[in-house]
Amino acid sequence: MSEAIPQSPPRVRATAKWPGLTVLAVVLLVLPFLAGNDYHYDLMIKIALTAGVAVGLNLLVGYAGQISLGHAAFYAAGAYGSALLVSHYEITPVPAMLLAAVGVAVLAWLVGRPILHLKGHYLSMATLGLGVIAAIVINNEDQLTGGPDGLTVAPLSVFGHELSVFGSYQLFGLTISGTQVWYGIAAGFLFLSVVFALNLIDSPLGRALRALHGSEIAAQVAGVDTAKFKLRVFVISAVYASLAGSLYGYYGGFITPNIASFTHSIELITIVVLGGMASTYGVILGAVILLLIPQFLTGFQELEMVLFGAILMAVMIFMPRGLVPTLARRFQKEAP
Amino acid sequence: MAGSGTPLLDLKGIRTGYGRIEALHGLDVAIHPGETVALVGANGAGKSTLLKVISGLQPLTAGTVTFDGEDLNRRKAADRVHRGIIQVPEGRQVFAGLSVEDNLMLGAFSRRRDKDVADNLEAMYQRFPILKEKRRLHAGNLSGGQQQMLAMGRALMAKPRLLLLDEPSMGLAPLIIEEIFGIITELKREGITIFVVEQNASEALAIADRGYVLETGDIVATGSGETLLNDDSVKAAYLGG
Amino acid sequence: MFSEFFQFTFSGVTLGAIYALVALGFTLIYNASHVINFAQGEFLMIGGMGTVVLMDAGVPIYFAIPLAIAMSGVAGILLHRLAIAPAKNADVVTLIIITIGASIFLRGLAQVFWGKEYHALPNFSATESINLGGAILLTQSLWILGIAAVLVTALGLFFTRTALGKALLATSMNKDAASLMGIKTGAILMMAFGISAVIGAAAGVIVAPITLTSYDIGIMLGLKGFIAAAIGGLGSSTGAILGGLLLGLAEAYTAGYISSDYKDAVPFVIILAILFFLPNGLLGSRAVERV
Amino acid sequence: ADTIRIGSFLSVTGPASFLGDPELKTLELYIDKINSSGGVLGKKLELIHYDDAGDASKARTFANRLLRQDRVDLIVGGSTTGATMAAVPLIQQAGVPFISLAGAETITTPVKKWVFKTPQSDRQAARRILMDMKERGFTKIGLISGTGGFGASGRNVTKEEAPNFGIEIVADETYNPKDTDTTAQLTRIRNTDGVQAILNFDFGQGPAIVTRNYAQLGIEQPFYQSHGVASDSFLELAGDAAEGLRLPASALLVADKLPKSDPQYDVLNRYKNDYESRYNESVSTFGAYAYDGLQLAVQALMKAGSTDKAKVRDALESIDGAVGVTGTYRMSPEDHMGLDAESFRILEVKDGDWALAE
Amino acid sequence: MTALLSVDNLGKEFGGVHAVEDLSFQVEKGRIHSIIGPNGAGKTTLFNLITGLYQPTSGSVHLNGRSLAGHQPHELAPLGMCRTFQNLQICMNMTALENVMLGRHRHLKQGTFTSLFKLPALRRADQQCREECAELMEFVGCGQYIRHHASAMPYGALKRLEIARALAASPDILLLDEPAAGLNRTETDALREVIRKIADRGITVVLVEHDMKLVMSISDQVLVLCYGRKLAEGTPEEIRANPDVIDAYLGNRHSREEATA
Ligand SMILES: Nc1ncnc2c1ncn2[C@@H]1O[C@H](COP(=O)(O)OP(=O)(O)OP(=O)(O)O)[C@@H](O)[C@H]1O
Ligand SMILES: Nc1ncnc2c1ncn2[C@@H]1O[C@H](COP(=O)(O)OP(=O)(O)OP(=O)(O)O)[C@@H](O)[C@H]1O
Ligand SMILES: [Mg+2]
Ligand SMILES: [Mg+2]
Repeated sequence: MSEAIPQSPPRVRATAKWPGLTVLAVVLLVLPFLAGNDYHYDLMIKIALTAGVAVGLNLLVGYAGQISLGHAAFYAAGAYGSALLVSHYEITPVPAMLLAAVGVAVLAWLVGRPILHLKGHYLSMATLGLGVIAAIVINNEDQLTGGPDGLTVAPLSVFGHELSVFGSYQLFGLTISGTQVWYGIAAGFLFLSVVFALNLIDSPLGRALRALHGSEIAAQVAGVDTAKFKLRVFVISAVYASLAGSLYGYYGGFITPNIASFTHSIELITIVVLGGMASTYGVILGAVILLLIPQFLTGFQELEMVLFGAILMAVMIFMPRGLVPTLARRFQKEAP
Repeated sequence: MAGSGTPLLDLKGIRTGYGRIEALHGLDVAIHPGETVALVGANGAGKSTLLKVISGLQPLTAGTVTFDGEDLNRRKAADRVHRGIIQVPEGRQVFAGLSVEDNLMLGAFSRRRDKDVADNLEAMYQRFPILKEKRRLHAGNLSGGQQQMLAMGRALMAKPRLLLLDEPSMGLAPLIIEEIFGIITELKREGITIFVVEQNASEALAIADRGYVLETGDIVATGSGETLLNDDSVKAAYLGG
Repeated sequence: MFSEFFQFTFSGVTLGAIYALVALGFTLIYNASHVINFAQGEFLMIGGMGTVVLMDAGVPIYFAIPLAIAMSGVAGILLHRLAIAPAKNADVVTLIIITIGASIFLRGLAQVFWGKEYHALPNFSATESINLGGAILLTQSLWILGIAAVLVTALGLFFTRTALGKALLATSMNKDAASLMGIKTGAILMMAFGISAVIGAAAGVIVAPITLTSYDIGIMLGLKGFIAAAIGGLGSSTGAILGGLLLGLAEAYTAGYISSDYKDAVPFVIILAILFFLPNGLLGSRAVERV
Repeated sequence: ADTIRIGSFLSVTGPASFLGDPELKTLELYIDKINSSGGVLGKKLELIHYDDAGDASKARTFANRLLRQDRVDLIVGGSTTGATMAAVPLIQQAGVPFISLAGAETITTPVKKWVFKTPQSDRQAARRILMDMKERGFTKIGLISGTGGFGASGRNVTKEEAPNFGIEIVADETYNPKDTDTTAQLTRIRNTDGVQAILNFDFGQGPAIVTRNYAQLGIEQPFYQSHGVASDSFLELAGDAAEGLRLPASALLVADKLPKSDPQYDVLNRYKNDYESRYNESVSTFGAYAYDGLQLAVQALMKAGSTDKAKVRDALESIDGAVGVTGTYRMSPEDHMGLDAESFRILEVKDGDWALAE
Repeated sequence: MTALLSVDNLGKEFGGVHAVEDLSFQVEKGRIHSIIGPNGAGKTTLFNLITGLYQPTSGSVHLNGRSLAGHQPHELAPLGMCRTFQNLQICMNMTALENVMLGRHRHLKQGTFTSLFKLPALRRADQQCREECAELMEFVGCGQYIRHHASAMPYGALKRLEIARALAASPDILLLDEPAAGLNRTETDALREVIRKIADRGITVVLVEHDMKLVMSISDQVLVLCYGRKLAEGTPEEIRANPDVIDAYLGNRHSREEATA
């Protein structure tokens, strides 16, 4: 206290990121060797894309503490946007995807401005409303979107080469199936998502975001323009969703309004909470688990829903902070 | 004063902590009926933690809490209130969204069926006229000091047997501090047992029968208020130059 | 012309009263814990489906209804005991996800044991509808409105006039401080879940003659109820009723006067507009936070 | 392989469960029956089924799983148009014969190499209804439809076909499949000048609510429903309100009232008896789509003499005159559905039961 | 000397209650200016008005001759004003050090792309900020909590953490709302030194405090509020001797005690 022993300021350093990233990279590289068939790849691709969205959503929900129950709308906007740009304006898929992302960013900016001053459940409510409106528009504008029956999406093509999941390609002398190429794309997307998210969190910007969660007033008097920062992270997370949505569309070749539904938004937020709010690796695990559970449950037929609900509850009850943070804590506790 | 006989509150070997960090390292504290005991210590010494232990808000890793001969370890916080252990918590903790009057009435929740609650309320208003003036206001809109008065009033509504005060004078104007110490003295006269944590150590020790000095989770000194007031090391650490 | 307007109004009020009843259930649990209980819709389902199943088993309707409602009350208490209480110290979002899990679980159970078909319950009154100025008002709507009015008054009194009601509010504001007042916070929460389940089930029974009922009826009604509660201002029972009516009328007038294609979008536009001007809904209390 | 693997994804739960549930039951029932009488081509049939819960993207996932992990020989499934269409691109790429149980015309028009279907298309249903309206002399009608896949598609084809029958749609309203009240829309239709009849095109519980609202409002114009509600459970839900309404449906609902000479008489009654004795619930025309789908698949397998996918596909395409519950199938390279509008009979609700309308 | 902060005829009403009424005063550069008054006198409300958390019902506030009317709270840090709170405003989801680093917010680059790619310049600046903030924590006397999570700190340390955070913004004027609440005498004495050092750095300090020993021993000027109005203003000696102030606030015993202290 007053007679604090004079000491040189302690060496304080930011925690290193490379160990986590290395593990992620290794896992992503090893997984293909464990894949037994194309269906496994299919699952991994979907998990990677969904995890990417969740990593982005986590920036908004886990770090900045702003709940969105309408994020599926941005995912769908990315998917439909790029699909329509390709089919209606003959833009090639990759630029279409980027254009869609820009469009979604503008959209998120426009809608985010008025609603982000809402707090807590009212914000959830407003985002939910936007999500529902988006789903209704997609459903009703069937001339453009195919309505409830869905829309066929052109496959991804680079310099005119189409990438079909059933095709096979020569790469560096190796024969690689289309599915494997797609796995590479999805894994790459996820990896970059994580790198960017980690960079962001560990920057002054990220600190300001977390401060929004902790105490908005404290952030304000420190000079953080809270409205602007909320809007920024909202846009960033929307762009994550948009890109993943575009990729999903190209990969699946078919999209329906279901991807914009409230259920999908709930699924995304569940992934974030399940994996662990404010834990980037946690939400990846959350995506893995939430998408894998149904696969194991298909054998139970009728009981699938019962079991899924029970598992979801059990995980949240026993790991209220989410998987990774709870496990990390337990691990620390046991360590000497 | 009462120094012998069975203590009203008896803490033995209290250990507790947050996560892996232990905050209290096996304390023994005994408070006899009618005593006023002060607890002093630096920031982070564990004073609030100890009070939380007594109220049942902080789980123990070892030790026992005995109140009036009954082992309280298995009793939940609410049950302890019904036995008369009332705390004015650190940082006021008023129910921000409820009116001042509702806050006071909730203070009497444990004896809400008693007939004299309304009278007590009136008495409380007399004691803190400002609360009467503001009785319809949301407690969260009170000034800091007004909230502190409300927290005190709320606790008194419960008719405590053992009153735990965590820094009751915090944020109060000098005149009101006098008032609060006046109330403590009055309660003491009424025979209520009081355990008070105060940063205003000289005042607290002056009205206390006994005092404990807590340092990073251990009791390092104990004795009558007067002895501690004159103890040089206590002086240096808590009473200032 | 006027008859058309009346018709839309009746239809809107009926819908609105249904939403309002659901919203009331949300209000109670929200006030006790700040949790949005996404399983609230399932309580409606248990009420409606429970009655149907019991009646199929030969129980007369007069017993079937209270039994089904009691069943739902038990489900509410179990939900608290088995899922909410064990997750102590979990934050609100986690609890919300637990209620989502619970809703899936309950729906799954209903589907396995009670089947997937839709069912209709008979009207409560013999006459089905009344002709008023050329417009048709369902007698069942009157039942719904009446019961909604009774429930909202009762809940309103509970929160403003009873010590228990205040204790419930205090619990959500500051759990530790509430237990320092001698409030058994666990029991309070359990009570909130129980009563809310009973209200939900009662709503489920009285709306079933209009909406039909099935194992998945709770999804949509639950969602609409949440929306109504938020428009009205979370935590306010009068607000829940207002919000419900507003939502119902908005839907009916949009369908009637504007476009049935965008009928479902318009209420959301209205909601966004309301929240834009009243960030805490119509009657929601402003968050009291001083620095 | 020692079994013939039949893959299926159906909406056994969720909003379309009234389709998927009887479909799955029918498949299980007849696969058991076929296996106990020796199987097909000397092999047992093995059913690999997933529940898509009415979610098209789940359907796609499961189709993927059937194709890539389970490597099925053919697929009979897809309760809804959305689920079917979500799976079609994958199935086309993988090249596996697929018999869909969903209604919309888009499934087989334009013809897709590997895709077949058993229910009549919604266009044919619309035609059949409009035909009946024309016969009764209606020229102006009101239309109310759900915004789900089935309703939206039905609305489109009805609007396209109406002029061909000299009928004008003067009121056109929609509702959300989960809506609990449609009186506002019906009031608008009723108050539109000159409406002579009203058609509700949708499936699920929506039409039951529309029917009840129709009766509550005391609307007098004749009322039509689509084949989407052709089941006894609709009658239960709609109750008295359904009295007098008409709809196009397969003859299954009036199987016992058909003359014995009817070419479908045997098939219809056999299916009805099999199903009702096994499951102790009444048959629905939707389960029949699965019956027909499975029978077509078996016929094609036998005709092809192997499970070779291309051969089975060719055999399917050449089926000519297979009598099913829904109708008599005549496939061709131009028509992968094989039924005509006449396979629909117009039924009317009389005294709370189905009857053939005259 | 020119007035750094100037409050003119300021008023704030809450549904009929005048929390602050027709208040005018000036704070000169480099001074320690204390504001005292009974509970509910309007001191915190005054701070909230000055820092833009409340909009005044009447009157104006000028900082360096510039009107603060209509300013958002976040616009004040860049103008050189920072504050602490009577009811703590700490980000409990961050570490103690990060809370302090938040204070430096306005001095660091926040570009979206710079952050996404984490350019080396940003990394270096952040590391430097980290070290400076650790030093600040030592300076205010909560150095032992540098590695702690904010939620694991005792109340008294959090109060100091807020001061460190405010200092991190390198303000020209610092508003402290009851910084000594929850500190014992010895700790208050240490705090006094901290405030002195802050003032020595040329930072103007506006101090709201009920600890008279602290107030009287370091203030250059004292303003007394009562029911939202100015009751008295002057040097500590003048205030201590003012009978109105003794009546309304200090009480007899205290004034005697302080006079002899
Ligand atoms: N929620 C918590 N999580 C982790 N550690 C905590 C928590 N609360 C307190 N501590 C730690 O426990 C120790 C004792 O804290 P406590 O609040 O009891 O101190 P105190 O004596 O009341 O201090 P003060 O005078 O500041 O109120 C401190 O070292 C503190 O860091
Ligand atoms: N939102 C509000 N609505 C109604 N009254 C309010 C509101 N905010 C503050 N007040 C009243 O204004 C008065 C001034 O409060 P303020 O917090 O400024 O006092 P203070 O001087 O800081 O007191 P303390 O020394 O106790 O902290 C108090 O009487 C308080 O009840
Ligand atoms: Mg303390
Ligand atoms: Mg104050």
